[in-house]
Amino acid sequence: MSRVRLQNVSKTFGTTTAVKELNLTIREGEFFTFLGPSGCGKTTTLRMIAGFYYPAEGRIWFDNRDVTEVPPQKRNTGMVFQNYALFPHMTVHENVAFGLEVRKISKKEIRERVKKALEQVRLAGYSDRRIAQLSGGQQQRVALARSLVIRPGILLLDEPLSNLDARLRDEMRSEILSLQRSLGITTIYVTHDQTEALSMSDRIAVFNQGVCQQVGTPEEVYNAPRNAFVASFVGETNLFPATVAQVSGETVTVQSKDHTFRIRHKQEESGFSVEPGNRLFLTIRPEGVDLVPEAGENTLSAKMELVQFMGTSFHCAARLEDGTPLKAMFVNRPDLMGRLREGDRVIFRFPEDRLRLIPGGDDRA
Amino acid sequence: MSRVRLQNVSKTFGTTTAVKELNLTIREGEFFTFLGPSGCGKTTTLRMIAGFYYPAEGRIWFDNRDVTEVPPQKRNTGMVFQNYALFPHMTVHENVAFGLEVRKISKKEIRERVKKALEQVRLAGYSDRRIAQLSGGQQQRVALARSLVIRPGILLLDEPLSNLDARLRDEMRSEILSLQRSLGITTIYVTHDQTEALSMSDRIAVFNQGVCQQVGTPEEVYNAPRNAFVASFVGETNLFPATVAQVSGETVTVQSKDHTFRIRHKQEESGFSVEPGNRLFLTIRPEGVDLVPEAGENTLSAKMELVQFMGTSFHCAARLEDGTPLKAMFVNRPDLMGRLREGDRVIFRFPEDRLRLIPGGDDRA
Amino acid sequence: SEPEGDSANQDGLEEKVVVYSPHGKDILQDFEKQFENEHPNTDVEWLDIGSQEVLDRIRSEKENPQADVWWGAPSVMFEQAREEGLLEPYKPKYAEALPEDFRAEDFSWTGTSQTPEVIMYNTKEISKSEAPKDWDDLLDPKWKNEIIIRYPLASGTMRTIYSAMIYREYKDSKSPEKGYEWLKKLDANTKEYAANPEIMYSKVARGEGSLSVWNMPDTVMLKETKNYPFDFVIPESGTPVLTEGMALVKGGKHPEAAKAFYEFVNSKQAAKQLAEKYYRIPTRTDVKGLPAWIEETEIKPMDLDWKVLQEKENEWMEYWDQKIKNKAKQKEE
Amino acid sequence: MLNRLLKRGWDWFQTDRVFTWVLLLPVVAVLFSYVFYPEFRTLVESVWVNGTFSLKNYRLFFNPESLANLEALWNSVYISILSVFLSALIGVPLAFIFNRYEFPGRRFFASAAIMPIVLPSLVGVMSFLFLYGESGLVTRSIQDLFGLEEPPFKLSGVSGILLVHAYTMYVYFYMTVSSAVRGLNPALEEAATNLGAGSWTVFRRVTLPLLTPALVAASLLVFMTSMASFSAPFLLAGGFRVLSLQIYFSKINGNLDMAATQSVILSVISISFLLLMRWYQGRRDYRMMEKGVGTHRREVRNPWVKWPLVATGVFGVIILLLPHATLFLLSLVPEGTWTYQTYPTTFSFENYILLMKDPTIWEPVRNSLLMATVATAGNFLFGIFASYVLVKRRFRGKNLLDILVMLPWALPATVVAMNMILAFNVPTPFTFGHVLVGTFWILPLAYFIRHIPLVVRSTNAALEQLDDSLEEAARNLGARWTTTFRRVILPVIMPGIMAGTLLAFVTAVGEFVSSVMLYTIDNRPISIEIMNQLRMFNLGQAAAYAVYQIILIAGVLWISQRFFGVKAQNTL
Ligand SMILES: Nc1ncnc2c1ncn2[C@@H]1O[C@H](COP(=O)(O)OP(=O)(O)OP(=O)(O)O)[C@@H](O)[C@H]1O
Ligand SMILES: Nc1ncnc2c1ncn2[C@@H]1O[C@H](COP(=O)(O)OP(=O)(O)OP(=O)(O)O)[C@@H](O)[C@H]1O
Ligand SMILES: [Fe+3]
Ligand SMILES: [Mg+2]
Ligand SMILES: [Mg+2]
Repeated sequence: MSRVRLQNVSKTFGTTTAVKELNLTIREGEFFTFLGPSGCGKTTTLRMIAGFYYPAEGRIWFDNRDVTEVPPQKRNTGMVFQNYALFPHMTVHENVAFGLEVRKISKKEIRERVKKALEQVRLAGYSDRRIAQLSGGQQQRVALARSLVIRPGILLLDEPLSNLDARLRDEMRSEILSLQRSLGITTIYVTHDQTEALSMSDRIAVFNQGVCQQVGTPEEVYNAPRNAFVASFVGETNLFPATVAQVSGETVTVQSKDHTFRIRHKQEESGFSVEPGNRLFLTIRPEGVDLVPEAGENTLSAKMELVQFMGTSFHCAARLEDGTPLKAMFVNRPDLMGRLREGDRVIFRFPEDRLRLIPGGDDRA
Repeated sequence: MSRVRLQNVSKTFGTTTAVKELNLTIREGEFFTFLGPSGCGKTTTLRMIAGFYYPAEGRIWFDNRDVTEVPPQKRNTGMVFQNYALFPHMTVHENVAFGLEVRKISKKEIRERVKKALEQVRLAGYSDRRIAQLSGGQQQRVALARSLVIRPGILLLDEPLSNLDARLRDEMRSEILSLQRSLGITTIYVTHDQTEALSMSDRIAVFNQGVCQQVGTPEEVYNAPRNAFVASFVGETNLFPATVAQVSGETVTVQSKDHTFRIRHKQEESGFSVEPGNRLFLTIRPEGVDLVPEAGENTLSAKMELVQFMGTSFHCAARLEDGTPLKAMFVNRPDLMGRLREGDRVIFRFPEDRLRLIPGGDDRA
Repeated sequence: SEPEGDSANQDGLEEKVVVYSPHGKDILQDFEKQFENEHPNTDVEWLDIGSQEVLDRIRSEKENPQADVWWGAPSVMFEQAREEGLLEPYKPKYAEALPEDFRAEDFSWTGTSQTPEVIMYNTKEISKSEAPKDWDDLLDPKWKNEIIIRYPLASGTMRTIYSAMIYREYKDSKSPEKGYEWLKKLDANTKEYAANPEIMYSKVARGEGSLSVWNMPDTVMLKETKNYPFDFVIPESGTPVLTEGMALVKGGKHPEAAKAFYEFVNSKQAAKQLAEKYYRIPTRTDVKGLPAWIEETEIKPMDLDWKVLQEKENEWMEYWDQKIKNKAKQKEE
Repeated sequence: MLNRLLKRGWDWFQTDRVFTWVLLLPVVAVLFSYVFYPEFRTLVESVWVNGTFSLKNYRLFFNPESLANLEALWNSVYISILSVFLSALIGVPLAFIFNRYEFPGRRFFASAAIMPIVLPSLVGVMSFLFLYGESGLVTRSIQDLFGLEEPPFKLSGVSGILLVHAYTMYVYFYMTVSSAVRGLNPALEEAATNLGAGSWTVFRRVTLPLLTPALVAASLLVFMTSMASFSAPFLLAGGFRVLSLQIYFSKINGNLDMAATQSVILSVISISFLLLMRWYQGRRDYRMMEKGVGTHRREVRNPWVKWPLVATGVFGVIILLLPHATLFLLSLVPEGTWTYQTYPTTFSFENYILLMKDPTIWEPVRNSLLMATVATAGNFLFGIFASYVLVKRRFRGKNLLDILVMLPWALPATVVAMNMILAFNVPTPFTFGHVLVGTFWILPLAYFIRHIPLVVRSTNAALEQLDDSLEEAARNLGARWTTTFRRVILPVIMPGIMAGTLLAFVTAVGEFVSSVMLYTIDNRPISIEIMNQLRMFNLGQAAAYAVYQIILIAGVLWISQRFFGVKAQNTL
């Protein structure tokens, strides 16, 4: 249960910079997620925390201890590997006991603590099973128990769910979460799956190309992305380059191509102010888009190109008159069924409280 | 582009019956999905169609040709294997060309057709790559190109996306779909992922334990499940045992534990009629549940236990007063944020057009 | 002159003596036992390897000699070893009983037995009267494909026979050509070159061929103790008689025991025993009561200059190997 | 202060790069002393004539006037290449039949097919002669059966050598291809079928190419072994010249320079072949994308294909076991009762009894077991460390080290022995100032060197499958490297190591070629004892001894498979 602090940490492999000038503080007991596309440096950062890599620059602190050069076996972190890395030649019990035996803890205590750990992950009856006899989800839980039993200061999880099928993944998410909550252990979770990150984390750090783009709660990251990358990586979104036409109090009028939109923009929320003439991005999430019977303020006419039924919802891909694609999502309601037809011409509305402005329209098209 | 007909097909391995008395017709040009839990016989059925297994009983027809005992190489089906089964010792080009070379097609034509197939799957520049140099998604597309280039009558896909990560899977779904649409090739798709099945298929066959439970469009299967298994396997649902209290026209009143609900029930839609005293299931999808300020008809009071932010939506787990768990889902709207708090007592409404009756309440608790 | 097996002698002996010898397990074990009976504190260890290999080993182990005694090999080989400085001169007690031909000048080696080379034949296939009487008879076309010969390059016996055949003419003409001619004709009659003696025996015994040339002691031994249908003819015109020798290895670690063993296996009794049991004709002139076959068999030794043989052998054999061997067959094909 | 410094030092010692070198040092030392140095000494010997550098020996070797050496070289090479093809011709189909078809007794025949590996080379060839020679049992039987004037065939010369080679060496193909076939992803073949390929096309275009790594490994082994083959040409081919024999003869004729030169040339050829094969395999990818997904025996089988194939396989194995049977038969024939007779008539256990009476009979057995144990224990330890460093650690010069490890395979046993004699008949620092030639230790050392590649390779295979994260997981749980190694890495890769060690042990027990050049009184192994029995024309006793040896080796194989689950078949 430690606080982890990364202070200006960089790591290079040969010529590629995997992590660049990273500053992060992970609070005690927090469930913290590293989210980012493949190759953005998540694993590298995690491995630096575990001690498998040494940073090229910068320092790593656990509470007030500088661990930058402490070898992995002395850091007291518990790591759950993507492929679990269970010892195939040991039983479930032996796997979980390993970390304790290494610590020269008495036989009796080991037995008790292993028992308790297995109960925590709901595998009480499995202690004599061999690893090969377990399902993926059970293996995952053994891996979890193995790292929890040593009472690590920090729990590190590297995409632990990416090998599981959809159903099992859902189950395991809840389990990890409830376990973490009940133990209150500082947890760092690596994933490239935004749903996972959003649904589990206290806070998320979004990475891209070795650089941390934004740190914040799931809602902050999703609803108030700091930049275009975060907006488009975390959840699906519609992103239009736009120019500020007019600012009056919290209401901003922007021009995007032929269309004019009114938006509510609070500086204290988004962290930046706008002035007429600013080039920036206008975004709206697919689920923010409304389907209305007739044109009005903030409406657009579009052609429905693809309607995908996803069970709980319909995902629609439409195209505006000027050819810009637009994504919209509607919850599955019986009355919608008839109204969403591929090829139809429809009118969408962008409610002003669902529209957002994001800086950076100059750089990106 | 053939029609596939399975006529009373059964297949046993030793003592286990993998597929039992299966009758199915897959229409020309259709995207047809086999959906079901692990071990339910999906792969077995697919392999019988491909000719790798011979059915123990029953016959298989392609159009009007009985292919039951035709060896696999003479069926002209294109199969994409779960692990792609690309030939590691051949380049991308050689892999794709293999099926054509076997058909003794001229060098020149092969070159052209392979080129075209690779363009179709957007791998034009990759023809000289080794298989090991491709990413998972690229491999998948090579496998697709390899089966498409021989212009198969039927395309068979065995969980082709199950090894990919979430993002890639989403992309590949659209690609497979648009390719299939543009070629109009009869396609049979095996999956255990319901989202995949729902979003891609023209029609779905839901399997359980070797028996086909329901065949229908995604909407039919999701909104009008034939039985409790289909209801709970395809999408998340709330399922309550209930007893019919009163039937008046299309409106049915049922009793579930202490609660009385009014439901609209059309016989022609659901395929069965109800009478007072019938024991059956009452279901409502999480996204059908409404959050209302105060009690009224079809309302229930519950305690919010877990609120998960999923980006586009909030997933809630609540518990009714009698302890029954209830799942609800709400689209992410800024105004909801404050209203969904873990631990709160809330009132849910089950709109009568979102409630459904499913036969079979006697057998299952 | 007899080695004394008394206790006074024993004290001076080392705890063991190492013997390299091609004489084979039977002889070696026999004499090991006898020697150890007399010298219970000395252990005889022996390595049973081909004579050529003995030489090779003693050469390889020059820096760290493992052997004390080298027992058995044609004198030519001992000469070679002597020139390379591998041997320790030792004048045995019975030196007077040894004709001068049967030892090195400096007693680096001494002869132990004589080995006449013979024509060996299968008695099931050929009767005594039919059998060739002399070397030249082997060239008779009627023996075509009847002769099996042990591949000569690796065999001391065969090398000696072949060299002797060349030397017969070389002696006068100083040119090996005639000899080569002779060997060419023999090669034409030869059915096969067998890789080792055992294969040669079994081929002759089973009638794959019916004739060979080999040494007398082995032939007698096969006939008498192993039941092979063999007999031999001693060529009328004379035959090469090899001197089998014995020597001490230079730098051997057990010199006293080595000398004791040296004397022991050349004692009169031992010589007699070797003659009776193992068909070896002794070099010592003072051994009495030898078996009948030695006394009766009339051996006419071929007149050979071993010095010349030793000098020329490699050259001649190489020529045979490259220019003569299997040439007749290749022509046929 | 000092404490801090010490701790600093200890931490530095434990950093990965430093630790890699700590592990590397002994490995490099051993390879340098016992592999590189001897080979280097031989090279020096071949060019250092009378105290100056000279290529005289090489000129002699390639002298167009005397073609003996060139002829030997050519013979060796073409016989080796033909041996590779013939062995493949037997081994590959057998591997397929026994791994692809299910029939009663499959397991028995599948294991029986590796029996030639337990046949001692020398007596093996002898029993071949007794079977297929001009007056052999099979030959005579056929002759009598059909009333032929002339024997229908005879075993001699090149065809004889090839037959023996094919017989003894097909096992390499059988073993490697067997495990490859078992690991083959059936989906690949199904995919080909699905694309319209008939079974022959599938085999030719997909199955066979995917076996390339297995075929390459086996080809290498067979090529090396037949380049080095000694007994077969020695016993069968009369005056036929091959390089391994030339080396032997040069050596025993005292022409050490020439022997060294011939050794160097043989090494060059073998290493070239090794590199050629590596290059060939490296051209393409054969890695199966996913291991073990959906492996299942294919269902549809044509009985008209299956049963004739199975019959062929079973018949083949019976033929393959004939030499063993012959040896047994020979061992029952009392001395002197089967000389000119066509068939043996009397049988008894006389040979066994005679052997038993011999007080020294168990000495060679003990020697062989002891030396094989010592050598294999060395291989075991060395194999683990070398393989760990090679697979799991990164450092410069890895490729070179890899080749050094493979070198003892690329060199025929004759050459290895030759190298050792040249290197160690004088005191060297590598032998702690002792002369090794002529001592007990030279043979175990030779066995050790010979089998380095075998153990390292099979350990490599196991280690490559070992996920790096296991090691990391253990360290993350607080284990030091030593603990990690002992508790996690070692147990996981043990089956792989054991398989290699077992094969090394078995081969060491039966080793002949380098033994014959290096043994001494104290360490005379079984194979030499058999040779000596043969030299004394005690054919029956030699056979009886060989039967002991076969039983011994087969016993070791059986015990390790039965009780330790180690399968020698899976080694390569
Ligand atoms: N050991 C290494 N040697 C060289 N480059 C490396 C090494 N490890 C990582 N990299 C590079 O550093 C960058 C970051 O890698 P990292 O493994 O941290 O990515 P990641 O965010 O975990 O991606 P993924 O989601 O695919 O696991 C990548 O460009 C990668 O290629
Ligand atoms: N070759 C076989 N031999 C024996 N049983 C088999 C074989 N193939 C399948 N089965 C059994 O038949 C049943 C159906 O298997 P099938 O492979 O069709 O399942 P599936 O629906 O594809 O499952 P999954 O989603 O896990 O791939 C299972 O119980 C399986 O164990
Ligand atoms: Fe051999
Ligand atoms: Mg990663
Ligand atoms: Mg399946």
